[in-house]
Amino acid sequence: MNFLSLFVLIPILMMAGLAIARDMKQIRTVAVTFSTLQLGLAIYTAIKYMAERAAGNAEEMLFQASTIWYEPLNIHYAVGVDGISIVMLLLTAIIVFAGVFASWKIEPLSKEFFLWLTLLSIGVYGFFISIDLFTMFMFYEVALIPMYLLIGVWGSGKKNYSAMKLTLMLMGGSALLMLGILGIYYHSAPEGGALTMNILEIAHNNAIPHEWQYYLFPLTFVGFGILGAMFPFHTWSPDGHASAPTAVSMLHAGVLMKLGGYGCFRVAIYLMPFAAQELSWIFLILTGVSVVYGAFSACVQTDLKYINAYSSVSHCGLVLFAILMLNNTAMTGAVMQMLSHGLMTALFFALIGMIYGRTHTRDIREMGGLMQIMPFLSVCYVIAGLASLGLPGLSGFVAEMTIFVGSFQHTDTFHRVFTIVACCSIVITAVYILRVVGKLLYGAVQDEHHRQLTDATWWERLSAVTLIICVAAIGCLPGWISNLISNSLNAIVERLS
Amino acid sequence: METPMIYYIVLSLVMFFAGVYGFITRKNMLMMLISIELMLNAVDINFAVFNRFLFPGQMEGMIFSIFAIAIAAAETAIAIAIIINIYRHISNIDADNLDDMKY
Amino acid sequence: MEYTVFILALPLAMFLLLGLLDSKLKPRVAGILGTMGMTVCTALAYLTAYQFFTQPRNAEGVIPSQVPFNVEWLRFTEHLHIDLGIYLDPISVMMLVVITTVSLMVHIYSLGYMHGEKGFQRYYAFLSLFSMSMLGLVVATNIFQMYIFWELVGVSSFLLIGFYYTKPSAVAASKKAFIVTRFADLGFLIGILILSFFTKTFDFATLTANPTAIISESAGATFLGCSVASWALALIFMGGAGKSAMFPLHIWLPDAMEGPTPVSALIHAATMVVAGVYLVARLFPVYCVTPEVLDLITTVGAITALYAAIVACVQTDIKRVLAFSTISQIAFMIVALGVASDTNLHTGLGYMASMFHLFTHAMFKALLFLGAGAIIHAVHSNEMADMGGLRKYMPITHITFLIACLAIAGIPPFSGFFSKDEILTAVMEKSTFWGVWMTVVAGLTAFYMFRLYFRIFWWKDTDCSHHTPHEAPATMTLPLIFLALVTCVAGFIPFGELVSVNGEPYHIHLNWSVATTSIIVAVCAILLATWLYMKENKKPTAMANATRTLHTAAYRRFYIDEIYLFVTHKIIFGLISRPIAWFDRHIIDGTMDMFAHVTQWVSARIKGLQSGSIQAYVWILIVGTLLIATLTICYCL
Amino acid sequence: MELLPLAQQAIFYLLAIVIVVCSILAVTTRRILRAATYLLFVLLSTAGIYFMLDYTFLGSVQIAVYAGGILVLFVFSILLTSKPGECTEEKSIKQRILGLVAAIAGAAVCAYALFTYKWPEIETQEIQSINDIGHALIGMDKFQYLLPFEAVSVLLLACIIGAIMIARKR
Repeated sequence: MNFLSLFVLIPILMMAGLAIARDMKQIRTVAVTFSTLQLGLAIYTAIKYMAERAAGNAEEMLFQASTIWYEPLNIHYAVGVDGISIVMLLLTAIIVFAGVFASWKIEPLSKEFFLWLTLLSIGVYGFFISIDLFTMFMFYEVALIPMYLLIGVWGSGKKNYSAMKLTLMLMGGSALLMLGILGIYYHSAPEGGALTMNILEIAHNNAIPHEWQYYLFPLTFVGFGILGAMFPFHTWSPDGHASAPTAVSMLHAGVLMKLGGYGCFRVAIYLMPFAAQELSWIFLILTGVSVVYGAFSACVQTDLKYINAYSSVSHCGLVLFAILMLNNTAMTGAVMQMLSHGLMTALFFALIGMIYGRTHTRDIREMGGLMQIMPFLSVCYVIAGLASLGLPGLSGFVAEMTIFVGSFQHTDTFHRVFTIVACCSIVITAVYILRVVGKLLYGAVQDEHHRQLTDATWWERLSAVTLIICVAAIGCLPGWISNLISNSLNAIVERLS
Repeated sequence: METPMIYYIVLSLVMFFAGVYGFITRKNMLMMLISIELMLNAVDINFAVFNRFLFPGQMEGMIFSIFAIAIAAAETAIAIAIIINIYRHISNIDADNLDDMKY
Repeated sequence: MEYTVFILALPLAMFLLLGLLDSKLKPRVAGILGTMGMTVCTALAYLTAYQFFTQPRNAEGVIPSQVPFNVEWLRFTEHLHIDLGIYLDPISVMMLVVITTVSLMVHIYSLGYMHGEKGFQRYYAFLSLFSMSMLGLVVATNIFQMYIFWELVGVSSFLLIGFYYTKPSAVAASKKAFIVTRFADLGFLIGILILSFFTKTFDFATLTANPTAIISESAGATFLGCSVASWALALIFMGGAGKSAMFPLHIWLPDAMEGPTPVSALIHAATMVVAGVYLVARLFPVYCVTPEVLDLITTVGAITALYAAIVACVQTDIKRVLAFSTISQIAFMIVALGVASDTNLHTGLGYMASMFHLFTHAMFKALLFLGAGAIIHAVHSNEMADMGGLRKYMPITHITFLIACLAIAGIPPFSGFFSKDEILTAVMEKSTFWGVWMTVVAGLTAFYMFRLYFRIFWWKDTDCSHHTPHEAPATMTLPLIFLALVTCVAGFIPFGELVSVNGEPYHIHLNWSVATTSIIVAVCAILLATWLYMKENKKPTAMANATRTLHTAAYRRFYIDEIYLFVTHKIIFGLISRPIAWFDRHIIDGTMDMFAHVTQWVSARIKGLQSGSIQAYVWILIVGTLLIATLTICYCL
Repeated sequence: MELLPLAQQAIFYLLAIVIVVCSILAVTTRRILRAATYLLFVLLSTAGIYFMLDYTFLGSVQIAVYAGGILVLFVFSILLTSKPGECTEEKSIKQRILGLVAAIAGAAVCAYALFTYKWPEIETQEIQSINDIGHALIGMDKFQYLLPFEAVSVLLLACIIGAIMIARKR
């Protein structure tokens, strides 16, 4: 058996373990053990991948394996990874690990919570390792459905509304995607050839007629774009994130939204390069708008999670924006931004969850001076904020700069002008981040009751520190990860030229 | 066999649409049931007639009629049981009053 | 000279050490640790300077620049990559000396000044972070490395201004400083993008070796009537203007005085704020190919100089006066760079003058701020009204402050005289108009500095019954004395031999006509200040009343802050952000919700068909069947 | 049956008139018991039609099941659910006219289809005996219907039980 399947298998075993766990202690033991295993596996995969590459293995996807499971449509369970998937797998493993600690005291129904969370992670892992369109789509759906329950049952605020909205909008995206995938399937081979769902084979066949690409590209791009919070289909994100419990917000903003960007690479751009070039300008406008628009919206929000959700809209907009630049550097930046945004937004949501768990409010007008009360959490929040506004030495800077420099290398003036527009977001980001930091952490204590609150517990510290270390590591030593991504992107970029 | 087939069919046609008319204009459920019986009967005649005139060597039509009659009997029995039950509950068997199961 | 890496690595290590061990260390230990680190750093910087300037010159008489350390940090494309390295040339070595010296003084001074403050370790950690970033900025081998450290100094400045984070004014000031400079940095970034797009490099050495590349590569592309090259360089200058507090991006600097005074001395007077000057100097050969941008630089600098000088004359908070004086002095350097039009020794005199002034100004301005710190330490107030007659209580501070004032006023033989004279000479040669303008500003400088001096040390004899001001402890006076000595002798350093526009040695000679004029102007201004402020009297008030409108306007800094407030709150928040947020909630989200509502509405309507009335169903059945039948008959038969 | 063609014709017309008149009366009369009676006439005449078609078995079933069984059920239920002499409520005249129009339109469409369709001419053949019908009902070969037959028997059983269950007093 291919070892990549362990990414799916370990969570399944974890579910089994959770199912027989009897009390909170056992549940935590199982969750920690298995999430550590996943993290180990992800690191092992990354190392093995780089060793293979160093050994001169030039295959597009490594560690491939394939088993047919539905003959009539030629659907395979096909797995394989390249640099982009490796990065995404690492991200997922880190966030799941941190998420477990962030939901140390989740109540009620802790067992069920972890079960659903694990199912969600199965979907995400499966999505990243699949190279068969249908299997990929299936895992995508597996990742979406638990979301509804996780928000609906363990959420806060208008959770029913949010859960319903999120699920329906994402399902709408899936519907477009399904159409797109079927369309691709029926044009996957030249006249008379065997139709296939395998991404690599489809790319190799290069048989999708140009006039069909005009339909299929928007379908798949918008389908994935909805998950990537593309303007104007982003409104599920603020409500959804605001209502979701901490670990779910982390996983959702951190990983699930990246499924969108990843899908855009793997399916929309990679399989339909012609339409990507022809139609990119439309989506470029949309994503460029969402970068600035999200940042402006974040400036006037008062709920911490809303601020962060709009900031995610802005940052994820940047991911799609960079993808559409269709050159290697910008796309590398896009993947790095996915990674960086995943980590720092997870950190944000974890910290917001921890603060909310203490103060029972997320309204920044009702809080203040938290630096004096919970210094650890506040310092972490400042670090997350600085990462978000692109401080050098933290991951946000590296990603954004790669995107901006890459985008600006585009030969078309229109693209360059739009890059400058997108650049403006870094100032606005600074405005809303500092607004929160100034209001929430600095200044005088607003509510005297808050003085009794305690600082982070060890598991919360562990969760936050893990993420901060990753953010700083990428920010300080971006070279290896940038090379890893950019080498894998060559295949995609080659198809574009 | 001088009577042409079309005569029979027209006969059943009249019977059938008399049933249709009755079904949509009567309120009383028993009356509606009677209308249904009329329609069923018309259909039975058609089965038999087509069998007799178009496929004389076979008996599918006739057998179908037999089954239809049997099923009509079963259906009537159940329907009447239900009607009686409804009558017990609301002392009335007008179809207009029975819309609790809508939506 | 590989050891130069440690000049950066040491403060970084200190930052990590002090930052991570925050409350585990005793404050005293943290302070001494930080200071020792900085001492080693300073020693290394001096060693570097010594070795660098004493190395043999090449055939043209130029000291060859060196790159003792360079690693690729992040590769974008084939040509574009960010390196982290150390680039040593005269100006970067000069900056190393300035930064480490001032930083060391501030480290020592803070041991006394910040004694007993909450967050002492944090303070030293931030100081180390700042030193590291600033040093990294000046030794940058490429423009992107500079941008990286540029941002880092920005954030350390933010952290240090907001050091007293429970004070709302400090929080607001730190926010303002960060956002304004961030806005300027946006220009810088865009400038870098444009520049690198055409020249295909970030590297300073490559850029300056072939300065016309930007012109030739952009091939006459224009935008809004100006060439793209001009835009790129103007935008880069915008970044510099933001950091160096040039009008109209200066508004953050006076507010930044909310930070601890030593921080003001280090960051907001001596080092970080000259980063903009340094940036222009670094790219000077490139700027030379776009004279229109240099003109822009001159104009901006001149306006700023006059504006800040006027405002400084009426401020009552001593740190504010110093802040505006800083702005004005930096504007001098900027003007000097702007009037230098070419890379030969004569027309490029302004370059040398600017760097010279940067050097001397760093020393005496740090001295002024540290002296002000000692005064504030003693009287616990920033306001002139609470001071007066302090000369008796704080003799050391008094003398050193006076030396600094004389230096900044341009009185020989103090350092400021020499550098300012070079600047005025350079400006005069370029244009008489700006020359006169700058001389007037120099006079104003002398006036407001002595106004400050007299208001603090003379004016009246304070009533000290409840609290006697006392001289600062040795940790604070030692740096004062050291800096005062430097101020006295710095003017005699053969600066032009070491730093000049093309690296060839330049013999500084005083232009006596300019020098005499400026001395006369300065002395007149000092006399005026003496007449007005030596003894407590009503003349200043009377003058203020006579020019009420002007005085108020100057006191309120010509309402620039109000304009900014209006733009940010009313326009950005009120007219952009809020409408966008509303639009998002009600239009975009409303549309999405509308889909849901329409679905519900339609289903509520359709469910009426499921009425439960059998006869209605039959009706629909009949009508439907008839329709289908009719259609079939009409079309198929 | 060796009836004269004329007689056969005459009987057909007689039956036809009875069927047409009685079915229309059955759906228009306001007395429900009368409606049941008219239905009886219709059913019996239908049996007559079957006899005319030489389907004697079918005719017998028609009389036994319909006329004998179902109608008795009707009469019982009518007597249980209405008082003697009571007239059933009718819908408004408008609805009745609409119903009439619909019925006539339906009939017209069907009649049009019937009359325009070209029926194939088929030679008359010998009619199967009751024996054959019996074999067909309980045989298992092709064109034999044991399974439906058994299914119907189970259905009837279920109906009996179900009807009792539904109609019993609780």
